[in-house]
Amino acid sequence: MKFAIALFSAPHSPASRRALRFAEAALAGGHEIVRLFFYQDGVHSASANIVAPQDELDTAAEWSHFIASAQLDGVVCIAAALRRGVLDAREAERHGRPAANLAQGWELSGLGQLHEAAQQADRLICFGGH
Amino acid sequence: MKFAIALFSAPHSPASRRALRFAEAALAGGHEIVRLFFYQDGVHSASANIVAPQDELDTAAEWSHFIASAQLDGVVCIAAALRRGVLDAREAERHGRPAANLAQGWELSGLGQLHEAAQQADRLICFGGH
Amino acid sequence: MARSMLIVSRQSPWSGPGAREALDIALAGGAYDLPIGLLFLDDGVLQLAPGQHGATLQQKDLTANLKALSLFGVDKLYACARSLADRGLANTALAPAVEILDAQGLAELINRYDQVITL
Amino acid sequence: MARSMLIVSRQSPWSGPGAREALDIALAGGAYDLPIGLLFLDDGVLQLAPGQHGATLQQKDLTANLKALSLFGVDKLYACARSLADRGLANTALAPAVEILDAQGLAELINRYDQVITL
Amino acid sequence: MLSHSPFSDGRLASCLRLLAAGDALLLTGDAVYALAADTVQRQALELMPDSVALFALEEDLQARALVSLPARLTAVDYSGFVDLCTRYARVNSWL
Amino acid sequence: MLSHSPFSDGRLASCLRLLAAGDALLLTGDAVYALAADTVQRQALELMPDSVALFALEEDLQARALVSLPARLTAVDYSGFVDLCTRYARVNSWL
Repeated sequence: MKFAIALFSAPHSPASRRALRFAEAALAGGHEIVRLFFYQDGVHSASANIVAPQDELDTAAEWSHFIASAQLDGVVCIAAALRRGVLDAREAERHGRPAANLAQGWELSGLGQLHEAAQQADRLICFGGH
Repeated sequence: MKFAIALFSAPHSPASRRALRFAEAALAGGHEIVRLFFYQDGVHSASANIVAPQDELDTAAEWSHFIASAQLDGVVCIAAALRRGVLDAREAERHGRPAANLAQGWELSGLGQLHEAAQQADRLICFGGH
Repeated sequence: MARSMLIVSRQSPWSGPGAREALDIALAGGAYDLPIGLLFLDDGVLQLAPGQHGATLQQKDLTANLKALSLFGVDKLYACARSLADRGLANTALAPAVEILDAQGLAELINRYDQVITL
Repeated sequence: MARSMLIVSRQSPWSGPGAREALDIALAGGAYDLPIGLLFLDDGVLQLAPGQHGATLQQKDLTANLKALSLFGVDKLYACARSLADRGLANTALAPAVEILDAQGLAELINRYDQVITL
Repeated sequence: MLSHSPFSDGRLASCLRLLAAGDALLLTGDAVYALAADTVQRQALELMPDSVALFALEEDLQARALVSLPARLTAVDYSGFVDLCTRYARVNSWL
Repeated sequence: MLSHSPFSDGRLASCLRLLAAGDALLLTGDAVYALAADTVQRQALELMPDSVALFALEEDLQARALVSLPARLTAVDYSGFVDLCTRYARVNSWL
């Protein structure tokens, strides 16, 4: 089955880890993930600047490794990311900000990508809140 | 009267703007602000990477201008900031992260600074939630 | 045939960007001519109260975004009767106009859509 | 004389870093020998339930932080009776031990402290 | 000081239980929705003892076009908000 | 799918009203606290019609040491969570 997975929570939220474990289990079960889409505070889960405490799971780093190793399509909503300070090199330059902090493997794009994924997928699964 | 002001919410939250307007009104009323302390998601209100939509208030930029022009002591909790991806140059280098994104005027430090401010102030005023 | 999506908006208009970001999903879907429904539930119904003005909060109100819905072809708008009553809006003229549904109507509505996003 | 601070912890132990960050304020105050009180209210009382283990969630549980409170001299611990009852914890042995207060006791408690942080 | 919607959240109820005589309640942000007519929350506010003063941030009332406000309510601007903080011995913000 | 504490928040009540026959409710995160014995929330779950299936994420039950669970409850791991999503026509997550 084809899944689209949307995440709306920051990496320190249990919902971010839950989405990641779900995505791993979906692949392990032989399913396909057509796209990961991060929206609202979910954009922080694609930040390369997160430094998790040593005794806590580094969910943002795990996300970045996961999409690279599984070669997944990872899209972060550009409007939500700008508002929350997660920028790729192009946006950082365009807006004169000091530093690009979008993690490897992610791409900033628009909400159309969420709808495109929802059209291609059999199920859209959203994770958010706590 | 001496105020210590603590903020626990991101800049897109109404609570961040409310804290800022309160701080401005406190100074306008002849009061003193011994310290601003940003904790939890409040650390995002000290991010230099926030790009507010053109038709919305840029609360993070206003905070940065405010503390510079009023020459206030602005402290961001270092543990909360690391966990949420707000880094100064030193922490970015120490943890091998791409980019320092702490806005001008702010300093990363520990929770002792919150207690010190609370000891010096007549009132500790906290802003958070929505 | 395109898959339909119901967006359930549960956020108040003044609690941060949540309500606007939910509307943006609906508007983006409309721009792609997708079959979109929009349900205002819980604090989301507060977006429909008349006479709000964000200028005092230095915030753009949602009026323009709500008006844009019909321009983008998003005209299936619903609100929860119970949510309106709990907030003292049972007898208030709402803008834009929406179809008001009871619990059974809401359950049926959700089951008519292929996908649901609640935020 | 040092000003006293009451920290009111309203977050569940598993909803993110909120509960831990509230405890950290208390521990930091204890480290400076300040007069600190800690009140567990609403979902915060869930931190006191016995037998929790975070390993399944790949999260450190709060047991160590709660035990550290007394080492740091934070020994004024309180919990709201109503919050415990609402969560089915009225007859549960809590760890660490806390003084359980009714509504009037809570109002009096708050008024005994110079400053309050609720989070 | 409260700032969350009283309809979606238990903060208002939890806070009301802790108020004592001589305290004041300041509603800001979505918490001012508790003043909306024909709601359970408005009733709860009206039933607070007279010894508890009730304030709301004016800009939040205006943005939400809340009218028919309770007689016991005093609206304040930011200057009034600061004054309130000086008049009461401590400020407990319900984050 | 629910993930918020049922004590501090109206999501559980709001979600329960929308469930229809043939639906399933999956509790994750703090939402599993609704299964705690001697609570109003547990009662509400027990009173759901039999036509609504009840699931919870096992890791969340274990972390919170929740015991004396309702007979109608089925605990699932992530593999079971994925299967549930394939078995039901749509998944509505209550963020």
